[in-house]
Amino acid sequence: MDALTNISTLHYLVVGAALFLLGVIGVLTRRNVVIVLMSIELILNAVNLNLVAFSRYWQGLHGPTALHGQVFAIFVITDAAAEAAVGLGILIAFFRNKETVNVDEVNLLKW
Amino acid sequence: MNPVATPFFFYGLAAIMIIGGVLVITRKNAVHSALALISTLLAQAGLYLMLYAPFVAGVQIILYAGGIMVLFLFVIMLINIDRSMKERQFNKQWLIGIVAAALLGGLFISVYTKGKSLFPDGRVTFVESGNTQAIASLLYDPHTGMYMFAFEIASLLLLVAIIGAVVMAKKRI
Amino acid sequence: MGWLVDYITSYLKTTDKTPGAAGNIFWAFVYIVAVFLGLSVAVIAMNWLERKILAHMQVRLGPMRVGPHGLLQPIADALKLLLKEDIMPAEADGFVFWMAPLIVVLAAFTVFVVVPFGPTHAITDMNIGILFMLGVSSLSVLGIVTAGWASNSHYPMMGALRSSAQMISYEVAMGLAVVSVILMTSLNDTGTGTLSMIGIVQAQFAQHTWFVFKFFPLGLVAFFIFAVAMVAETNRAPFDLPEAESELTAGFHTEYSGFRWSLFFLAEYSAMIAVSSIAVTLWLGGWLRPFPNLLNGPTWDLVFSLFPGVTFLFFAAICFYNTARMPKHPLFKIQTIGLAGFGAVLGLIGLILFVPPVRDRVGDIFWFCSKVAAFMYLYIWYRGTFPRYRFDQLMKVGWKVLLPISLAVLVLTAIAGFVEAPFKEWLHQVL
Amino acid sequence: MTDPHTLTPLDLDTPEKTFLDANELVINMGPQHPATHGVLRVILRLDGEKVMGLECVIGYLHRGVEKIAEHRTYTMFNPYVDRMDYVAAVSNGLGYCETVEKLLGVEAPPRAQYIRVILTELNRMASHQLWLGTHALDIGAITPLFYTFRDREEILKIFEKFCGARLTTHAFRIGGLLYEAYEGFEKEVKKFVAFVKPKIDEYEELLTTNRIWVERTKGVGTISAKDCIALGVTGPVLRASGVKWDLRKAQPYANYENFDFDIPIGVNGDTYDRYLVRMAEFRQSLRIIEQAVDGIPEGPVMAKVPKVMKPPVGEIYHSIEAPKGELGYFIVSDGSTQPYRVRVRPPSFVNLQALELMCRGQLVADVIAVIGTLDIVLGEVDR
Repeated sequence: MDALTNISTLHYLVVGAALFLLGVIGVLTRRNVVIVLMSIELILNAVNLNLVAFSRYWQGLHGPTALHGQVFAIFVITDAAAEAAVGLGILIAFFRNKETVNVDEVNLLKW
Repeated sequence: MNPVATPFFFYGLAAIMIIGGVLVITRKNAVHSALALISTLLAQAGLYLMLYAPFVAGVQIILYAGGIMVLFLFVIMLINIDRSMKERQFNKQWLIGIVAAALLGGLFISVYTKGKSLFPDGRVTFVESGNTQAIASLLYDPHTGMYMFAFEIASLLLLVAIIGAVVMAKKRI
Repeated sequence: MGWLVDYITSYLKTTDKTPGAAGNIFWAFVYIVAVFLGLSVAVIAMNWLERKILAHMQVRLGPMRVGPHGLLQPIADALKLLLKEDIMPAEADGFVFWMAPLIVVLAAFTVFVVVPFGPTHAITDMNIGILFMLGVSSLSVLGIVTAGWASNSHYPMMGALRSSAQMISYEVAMGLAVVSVILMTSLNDTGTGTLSMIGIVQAQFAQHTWFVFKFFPLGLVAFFIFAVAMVAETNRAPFDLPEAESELTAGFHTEYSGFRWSLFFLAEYSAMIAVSSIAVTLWLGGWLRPFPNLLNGPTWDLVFSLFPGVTFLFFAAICFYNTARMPKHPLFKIQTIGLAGFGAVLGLIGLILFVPPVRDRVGDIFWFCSKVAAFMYLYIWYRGTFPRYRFDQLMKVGWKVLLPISLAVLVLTAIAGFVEAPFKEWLHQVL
Repeated sequence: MTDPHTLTPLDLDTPEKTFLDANELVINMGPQHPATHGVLRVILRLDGEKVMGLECVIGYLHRGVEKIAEHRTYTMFNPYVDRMDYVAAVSNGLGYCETVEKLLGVEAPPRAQYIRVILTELNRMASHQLWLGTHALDIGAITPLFYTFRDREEILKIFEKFCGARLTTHAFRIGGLLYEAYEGFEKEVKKFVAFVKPKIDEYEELLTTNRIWVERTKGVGTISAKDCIALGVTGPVLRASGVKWDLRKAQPYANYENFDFDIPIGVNGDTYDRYLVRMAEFRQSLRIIEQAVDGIPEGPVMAKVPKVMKPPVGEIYHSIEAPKGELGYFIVSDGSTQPYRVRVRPPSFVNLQALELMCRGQLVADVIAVIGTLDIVLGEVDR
């Protein structure tokens, strides 16, 4: 029971890994581009959770100001914002031309 | 202040996250997926609070849930989802995708079971306040800030993203 | 049972912390219930006041029938809304349609977790208080967008798109105005500012000025930007385009009725109170009474602590005056008695507020609430005076006027904070 | 400005797709919409918020007034015209009575004509007050509505005292008035003029320099004088475009040539100018009323009119300046007691045709403002 009730870094890592896997499955299997983009957000969030959990672990070792993981998490969030803006911009441009949101039909470069 | 009922909140929030994640990748309707993703993000903000990262939690709420997800919902409303809802939801490589994900999952499990001793319980209680200030000093302080350059690069990235999004989404420039 | 009593009383002995910060679940729960009830009462009172004040601005009387001077009208309205048929359009997305008002209400109420009604009178004091408030109040846009989408109808859809664009646009200017205040909090010996709501008020106390008067006119301009942006954030006149009645019938809640609609109503008013409390906390000294540094000492403390009671007695006197003016007719008997009873209740509350232990504790809450009430009056005033902006003009005001000004204010505040101390020193030497 | 003749009709057959592309969203505004002033239905084709085209669907209030006239005697039809533009019933009655008088070849006595002018100008003010209140309400300002209705009430009180009805007055008879005006009529009208003068300043104070009001109305729904004339638009809308055309001056009727008043005109032909023109018309109406009350002669109020009216065979067109524009009656008489044909030229109906021209390329919110500024009454549009 102690392993379950005593929440340690590993618990967060497991949650992060599960979320990462869900994101990977979503990216690999869904056809709807919007949901693929959302799955990418899931992956980024899984990474963020790991980063913050490691940051907590690192704080335990190096004192409360060792927050490098959290800083990285903030950078990842910034990145996610940029990614979402550009991704959705591409999506809109694509939708305007082909009137579909299916990844399967994004085959303009294939011949 | 010591956190109250830690396992309860941890398992509750983790369950919301995982269920939300499952819903994101299984729902037909993109709006439902987005709502599930929002619940995942908010639960994750709760986990950040439990990890003594209030600033990251605040950024998560204000930027992810309040900003990025609104953008997602906005775009979902702009595009016609009725048609895509009637079509096949999963692509042709879904089996390969699942297998690949399962392999990755196996890798994770093996890593975590083997490397468990690497992560002892690192919990220490310390004053919660000062988190924001510590992050700020890491980001901006001329002496201790080692991420200032990265921060500037991030702002440049955002600028590029803004211009790129405008260029791509605008009908006529 | 003894430990429970100890647990409860232990908090009262350490009175310098909020229940959340002290980690006392019982008192946190009590505060949550108190804030929730107080908020509901405030929304009900606001409903009545808005109709009455607006009516008197427009040379009419407003509600007069239900209760004396329509005092029971909000209750009658609430009953009507609860008993109304709850209509869901056949083509609506049921789950999302059901979720949307809940999201809005949750966002509007969760904000009050960090609102400081006094140095110890808050549910909790968060390290990231103002960030939390801005973040959570920005979540309500999700509810509005989903409400518009789930209704599956053109007018709600347009209302939702308008409102999400509007709220996101004005959040930018709002956030920058807030940042300039956070810069001001860092003007102390250690040079570190704070995001905590309580910390911001304490910084104003320590710097002997409300931030609205700090670096005149920079604080005032930032406050003005926030005051405009907060009206836009809450979708109130003159920025009520998302629910513009004459254009979009009712905007995003066109298809809502009954209880669900009343949830939107509740959320709108509590969001108004929430953003007003942010403005009061950040610029108008929060719970601080007027001139806390200048007029200090036990005598002034006593004088200012009499204000709450006097205010209630004043309201009671108004009630009694109007009771005397009631028509002397058997038909008005119940109304007259009701008004007198209402006055008596107000008077009783006023008298209770004179009791010393109560007097010392409610002073903060009184000042905070009266400042918020002034903002509420402004909201009503705007509604009575202004026509509605058009959408492109609204965007123009947000992006081309408020955003550049708030950026300039932010930079100038930073410069002013930087040169303030050397300048004072130089001034000292010169004189 | 586009030539009104080249406007292509709205293509409603192609199905709408999404919000993303042009010519996409079709929105049905009305007939149960709070800002369409009754039962006007406007089908809007939108690109985002921009109006790509619109089409008015009218007829929801059609009662066949013109057909009814063919089965009523001239006297019996008189009350029906009140029901067309019900906010300016007195003007409708004046137009009808004058037309039939012209057909019969009689003329109302001077005293009757003065009282007619007073009542018509009062009615013009009441109509403009209702327009101002609802127009401001459409643009989002609630308060002017209550101010204008407070003052309109005083006008309606005078009507009620004069003829017993407040809205559909049936104030005039063919050949003059049925009764002498009530005791103290002149005094009451004078009192009203003194009462309402500061109130008009009050409306202007609320709106004329209000930044948001100016921004919402300036440059919105602009229409050039050429287009106005091409479309047959009359009334304040025409005058706001800079055309000095007022039937009270151009073809004086009912003794208007004896009064001294100006015709306010605008420059740009936008919503703000129309607002200013109507506000100026308030003051001109007051001027006319003051002169009429001062110069009101004594004498009979009814001309000699046969009991059974049998106008000579022929046709006649006569028009007056109603609050909303040129209100014309075309009556064909076959010599019997009933008109052979009555055709009304309602100002609202004609002005409404300019709606599409004024709204193309504007935003949805402007459509509301333009509908408000055209000052249409659906009872008159549909008849």
